[in-house]
Amino acid sequence: MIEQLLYAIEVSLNGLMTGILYSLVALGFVLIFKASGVFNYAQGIMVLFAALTLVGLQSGQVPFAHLINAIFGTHIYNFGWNLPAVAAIALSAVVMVVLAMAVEKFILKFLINQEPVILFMATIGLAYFLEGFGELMWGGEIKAIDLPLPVGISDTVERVTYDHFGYGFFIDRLDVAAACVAAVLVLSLVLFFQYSKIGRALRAVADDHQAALSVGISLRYIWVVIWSIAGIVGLAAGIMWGAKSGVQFSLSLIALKALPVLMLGGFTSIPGAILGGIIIGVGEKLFDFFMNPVIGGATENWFAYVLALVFLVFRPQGLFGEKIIERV
Amino acid sequence: PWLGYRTGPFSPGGIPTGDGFHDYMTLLNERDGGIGGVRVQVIDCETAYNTQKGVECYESTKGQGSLVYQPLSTGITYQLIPKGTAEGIPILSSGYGRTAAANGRYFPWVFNFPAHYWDGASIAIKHILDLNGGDIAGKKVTLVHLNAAYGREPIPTLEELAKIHGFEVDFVPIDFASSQEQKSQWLDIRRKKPDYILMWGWGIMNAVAVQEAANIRFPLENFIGIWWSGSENDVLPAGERAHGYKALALHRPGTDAPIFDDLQKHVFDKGLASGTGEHSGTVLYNRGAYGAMLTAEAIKTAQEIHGVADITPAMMRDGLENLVITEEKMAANGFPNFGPPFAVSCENHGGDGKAWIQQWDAHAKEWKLVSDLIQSDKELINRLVLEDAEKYAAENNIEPREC
Amino acid sequence: MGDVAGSERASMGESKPPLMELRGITLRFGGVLAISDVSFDIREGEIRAIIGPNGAGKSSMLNVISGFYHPQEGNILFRGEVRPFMRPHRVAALGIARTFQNIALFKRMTTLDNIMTGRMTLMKSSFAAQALWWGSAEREESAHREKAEEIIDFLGIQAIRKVPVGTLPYGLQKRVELGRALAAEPRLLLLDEPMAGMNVEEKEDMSRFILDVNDEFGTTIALIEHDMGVVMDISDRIVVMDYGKKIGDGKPGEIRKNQDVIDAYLGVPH
Amino acid sequence: MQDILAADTELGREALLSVNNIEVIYNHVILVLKGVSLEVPEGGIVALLGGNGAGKTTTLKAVSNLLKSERGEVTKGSIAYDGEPVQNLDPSELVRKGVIQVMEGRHCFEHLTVEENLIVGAFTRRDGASNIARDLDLVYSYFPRLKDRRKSQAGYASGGEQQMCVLGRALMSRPKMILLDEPSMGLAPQLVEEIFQIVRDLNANEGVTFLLAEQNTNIALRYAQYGYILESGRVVLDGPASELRKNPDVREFYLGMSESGRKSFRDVRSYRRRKRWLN
Amino acid sequence: MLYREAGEFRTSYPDDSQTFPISFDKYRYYAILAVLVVVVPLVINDYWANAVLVPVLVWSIAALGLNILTGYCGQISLGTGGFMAVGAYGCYKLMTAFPDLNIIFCIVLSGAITAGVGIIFGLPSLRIKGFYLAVATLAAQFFLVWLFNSFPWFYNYSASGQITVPERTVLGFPVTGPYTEPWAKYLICLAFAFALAWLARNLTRGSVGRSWMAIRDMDIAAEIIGVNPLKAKLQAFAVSSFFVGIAGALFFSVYLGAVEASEAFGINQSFLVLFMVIIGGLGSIFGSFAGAAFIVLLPVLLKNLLVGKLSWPTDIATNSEFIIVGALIIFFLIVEPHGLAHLARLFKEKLRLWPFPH
Ligand SMILES: Nc1ncnc2c1ncn2[C@@H]1O[C@H](COP(=O)(O)OP(=O)(O)OP(=O)(O)O)[C@@H](O)[C@H]1O
Ligand SMILES: Nc1ncnc2c1ncn2[C@@H]1O[C@H](COP(=O)(O)OP(=O)(O)OP(=O)(O)O)[C@@H](O)[C@H]1O
Ligand SMILES: [Mg+2]
Ligand SMILES: [Mg+2]
Repeated sequence: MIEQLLYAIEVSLNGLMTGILYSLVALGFVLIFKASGVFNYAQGIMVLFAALTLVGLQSGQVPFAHLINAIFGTHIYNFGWNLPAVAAIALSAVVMVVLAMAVEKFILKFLINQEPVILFMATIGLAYFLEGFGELMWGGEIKAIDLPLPVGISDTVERVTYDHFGYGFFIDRLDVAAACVAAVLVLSLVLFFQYSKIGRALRAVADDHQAALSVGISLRYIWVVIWSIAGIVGLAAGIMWGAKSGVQFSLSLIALKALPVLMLGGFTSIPGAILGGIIIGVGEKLFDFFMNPVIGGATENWFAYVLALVFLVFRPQGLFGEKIIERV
Repeated sequence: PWLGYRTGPFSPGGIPTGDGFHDYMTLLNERDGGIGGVRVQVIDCETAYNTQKGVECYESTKGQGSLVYQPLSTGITYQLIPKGTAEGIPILSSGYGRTAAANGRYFPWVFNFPAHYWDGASIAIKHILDLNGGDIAGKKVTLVHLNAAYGREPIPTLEELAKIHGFEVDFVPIDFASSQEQKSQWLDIRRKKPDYILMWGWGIMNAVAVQEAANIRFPLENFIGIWWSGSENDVLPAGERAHGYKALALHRPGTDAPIFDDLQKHVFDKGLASGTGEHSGTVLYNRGAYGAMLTAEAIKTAQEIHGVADITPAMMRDGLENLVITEEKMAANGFPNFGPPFAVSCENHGGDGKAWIQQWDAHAKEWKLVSDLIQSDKELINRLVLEDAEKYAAENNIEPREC
Repeated sequence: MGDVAGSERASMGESKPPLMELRGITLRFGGVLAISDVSFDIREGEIRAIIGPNGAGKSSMLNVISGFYHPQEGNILFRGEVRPFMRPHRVAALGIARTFQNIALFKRMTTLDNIMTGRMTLMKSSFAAQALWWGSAEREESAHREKAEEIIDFLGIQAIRKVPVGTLPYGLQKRVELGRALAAEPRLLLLDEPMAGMNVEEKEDMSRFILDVNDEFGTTIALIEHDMGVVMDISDRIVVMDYGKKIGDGKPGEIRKNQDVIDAYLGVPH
Repeated sequence: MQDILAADTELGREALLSVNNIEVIYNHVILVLKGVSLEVPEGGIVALLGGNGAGKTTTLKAVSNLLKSERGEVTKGSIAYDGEPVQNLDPSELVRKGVIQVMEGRHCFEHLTVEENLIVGAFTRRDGASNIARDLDLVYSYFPRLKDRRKSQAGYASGGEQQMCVLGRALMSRPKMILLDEPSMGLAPQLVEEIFQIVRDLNANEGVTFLLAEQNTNIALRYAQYGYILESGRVVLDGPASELRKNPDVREFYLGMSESGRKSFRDVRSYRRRKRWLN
Repeated sequence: MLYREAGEFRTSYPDDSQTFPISFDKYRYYAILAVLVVVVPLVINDYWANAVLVPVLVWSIAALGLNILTGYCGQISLGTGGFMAVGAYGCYKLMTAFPDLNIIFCIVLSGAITAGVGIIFGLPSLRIKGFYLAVATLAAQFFLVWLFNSFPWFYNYSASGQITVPERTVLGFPVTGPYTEPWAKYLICLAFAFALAWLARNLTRGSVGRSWMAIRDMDIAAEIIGVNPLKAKLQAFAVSSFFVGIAGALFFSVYLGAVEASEAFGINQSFLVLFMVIIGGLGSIFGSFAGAAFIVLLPVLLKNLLVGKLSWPTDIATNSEFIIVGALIIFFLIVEPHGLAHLARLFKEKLRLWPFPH
């Protein structure tokens, strides 16, 4: 029995960590939604794209190698360099900023003041585009990210807890790292939104594009800023998830795990994303733990959504989301 | 036609396999001027592992004189089985697809030699038996599988085997959509402490599973994947920690076989490689090349039987049905001792059901064969295959043909 | 001059029983007291104006009547009976229609469709009949269409019949909204600032519509308006609110002399 | 045209804004403005009058470049502010140049509090927090009602409160020129008077220029110096406010005066009448 | 002056609410219909049926269904794939449980079952709105697919969890199974598409349709006007799911013949249908067809062009396909956010004005 309980605790702890990883992806969604009312479906692909870029740059891959080779009949694949991680990360961040600018210049600029669903569709179009573009640029093979993480964390945790409780808790070292990254990101973003002039302007844009324009907020500038930040957050998420499973197409599917987090926490709340992530993470692990014997496994896929759905019925704007204003 | 996938979530698996297949066919064209004097044309169609695209591919290519379809996806194979059967075009799903198709009486147009999933399950259990001196009563075996047709294939066999050998078996399904995050499953496994884990996974699921297994410090030498869960893609992301992971092997890994010299000379050096060329020697590349060799042999057999060089799909089927792969043939093709020798017959479309076990050496970054060829429990398997084939026939009003 | 006409009509309405009575309505939003203990009645057939400074709680009052807000205290009597808690669409079915302060038209629907939607509560043909568009559904649609066209003619908006209302200029939208409310053939019509954003000419037209509806169909009207000229001219009785409280109630003549009202709202005598 | 140039030279002022024969098309097919020209002298108050759908809002949006976001475009003509063409500027750049528009229809930022709405109004300002705080107090002194509601979300404010909020927000940017679209809509009578008082004060004390579209012709013509009357996308009449007030058509249709003084709304009979200038 | 409206006079309201008030439209429409029913079956071959026409028709039905929910009633749903799965599995269970039941009834009944499931998942829409609802409908998507995947009863305990269609006939001609003639496949899909489009048209022109649109445009106001939001939304969910369920049933039984829930009815399908609806035009029946045709045919076309004609390597071609489709979607949204249907309308408008603009 006590064994069971300890196991449940372990499960929850791991859920907590995974939840934080989810929120890392959810953050990107929240940022863009909060700041411009756009539900950015392409966030998942942006995570993938960022990670692909990072690995590609780091290992000196030639972008569009397949295309170039197909056209010119050449055989170049690699520049043959190996960038240090920091430089590669910085360069990838720059790429994400360039991407943000392109998105603004070629898409968003033309869609000012459109209905949210149209903007949403445009981001799906973008997702398609990036999906093809990313693979064309970096190829569809799987690539590994090597994070220089201290190896001992998991062991230490397990040993220490074993000494204390007679049951060794297992925690993935990656998760610990991710939790730290997430904490730093969230803290800085919350501060940014709360205390900067731009933060307030961003929220204004989300409410009413036209009115924001009329008070002199440059939508284009705001969009570049916020998409850049979301891109960089995506990069962080990409590094963490990429380290877990290798960088390849499936990485973008992680967005689907972030959506219920988003729902639960509220589309507009950064702390909500974190808390939502934790609730979902812990919830789905525990649910699987209790229900697996009853209805079989693989429930994680829908459980998060159903949990969020039930939750929303009672609180339609999510945990910390801005209240939906209903007035006539 | 080769209905492969170089895009989408499974591209890391599809690319090397496709490269291997194409490169070998290119080799035949370049070196030998084709098969029996006829150049081989591989019609490539991108499915992205998606059934609808698969159907579109089938329809758009079947008019182009297609001899045999290699759908490279269990889902698409299922689609094509009735179509191919109705239209008389053979389907070759080597090591995947519908297991029951091994019975040629009920599935005259479908082939899945040299071994199929149920063979795989049996071989894995055999291996475990070998490790334990033949007695695994009371041991716990867990199957981690993709929650899809493919992943569920071995379940009936394992259940049967469990009854026979008295071990406990337990199933952990993983949905593809959540295969990036398998923590709860692995914590569960960690708690249940199975003695052995088998895996039927594909794509990213494998890589994550190997990592998670290493995370919970499951002894990886007791973790055995099917041949689709045993490529470099699946172990490289875990780095050093993947050391010791085992998988079934339909054929040898590595570039030792003489064929690779020919490939280098006639294909890579001429700049005709279908991919980067850097995959050659990897498990999936070799699978592609090996599959191409089997296909080419079947074509040769067909040419011999009918005495014409330009064969039709129906002749191709005869070739497949009378295919006999011997050690000599493999050696002559540059694949000495590369795969198991086997023979296909009108009744048996599934080959002999033999495979090796390979193990990952993370330090050398290579797969190594660690067993002899293991023969599956053919008696049991054939019975199961027959049952399933009969069920299929009953549902679809199919009369088995006489052999 | 308007005064005389007003009192004349008011005496006409006085004999009628109240159609709706509000008793001790109190409405709070968190800490904000939007309406505090307000009582008044609306008599059958009269034009009842509600005026007051911005934020006094006028619109909230209409929302209470149409069931969108539920007051914490107080009763609403409709035709002498206490109205139980009701969802707004049930209230609409009682014959209470309204327009909104911030136009709430169905933007992507055409004028005609908007007006037909107003008749929603009157249309009865079954789902199945509509799906197959058999006899009854088509007949009913045509019958209601005829009524809708009458309203369109009445309001003079034939030209925009098939135009999506989202892009119409403000004043026309107001008119369509009135049409939508009229289409329900309401017993009680609630109008929230029907003449905001109109010039004098258009206000004259709108007044005319309101008076005609009142005369021809005998519809009872409650109206909020900031244009004192209009209010004083066309209403029979006026309620004045300030900071959620009622500070005056009476005929136009009385209201314009009421010192409280002058201080709180009118500024100068009108 | 002649008049206004004359008037300008008389006053010795430059035209701050000049709109030259513009045509506006929505959605590529709906032609709304059919050649509108007008000029606003520096430090002037110019009123734009006209019935529903005449194109007042469209004209203002054309000036402030907000048309693009409504799928409208200026297809002909030109607009110059301070002597420079401004058609291709981003609306925000225009705000930086000192032109701000108060949109019709109470476009508040619903989820922001009233106070945040006002502060966002000062987004383009670079002159320090203390100045902004001072202006905030000024706006509150104009609209005490806003001060009461400062901490509540603008989406929940009453119609009039939202209108005040939007006006206050525009004032917060310290503009050189304000395009006011129906400022008096939905405001209580004494507030309407106050707003125009504020307009006059700002104009007199700070030299702010106003172009206002207003339905309340009566009050608009009392405060404005010059007026344009728009009908179906064309300027049909323009002149100094005092002259317009005397024009019999304006008197009848915009001020509601008949020969015998003000009519009661109760006595109006016919709905649709023709205006003499259309014949 | 090819296209004219002048000289068209309507003297009664029923005439005015006709589907095609302009007679030129009506004749053109009859002509197209005649070609579709008579000419196409004569010339159709396997490729055209299986890769082009049948998918377009099946997807059109799904798009029509989603358009009712999203385009008319304003509730964005990403659960379409899940509902299609309900239709498919419902149809499979009916076909195998009642082998003598005509396939047409099976399909219609599976639509009805899906409608029931749709109502259940529609219930939260009373509280949850906008994107929150969109994401919430994913719960249906994932849950339903999981359900069909996890309980062997749904796939009759087949070894792999695939369901394979048995052969069924209509009037003696097989319409499902491997021996179906292409024209039979095509005609049965066409019949369903036509009947359902007609149904959708009827529902959207009467008071039911108006109550949906009112909810879409402004739900609070609609309720105050007298629209019962519960009823309207659930009706929309039910009708939409009915359509989608039929699409799923056809998708499985006529089009593919064998499916597996997680692969054939995954989230991608849900997005695909949403695409069709938005590209085609929200709130437009014609748009549903146009959108489906666009989304289904564009990749096929591109593939034929890039791989077939230009002989690009398949991976580059596929990636370019994604790039092109993505870019085109964005392009269309920028040029005309209201979809192909609106574009067609604008074109007509211009045609009407031609040669004298304005
Ligand atoms: N849903 C709500 N939540 C919070 N406060 C509200 C809500 N509705 C109204 N209020 C507040 O109640 C007060 C009364 O608002 P109401 O809209 O009734 O005013 P009003 O008299 O119509 O004013 P106006 O003439 O400006 O339209 C306002 O201060 C408003 O902010
Ligand atoms: N976004 C739009 N798309 C299409 N037509 C539009 C759009 N906006 C306005 N219009 C049309 O342009 C014309 C002028 O509208 P505008 O809003 O400029 O009038 P207005 O003079 O401001 O009227 P009001 O006094 O009612 O505000 C109207 O006929 C209107 O239908
Ligand atoms: Mg109000
Ligand atoms: Mg206007």
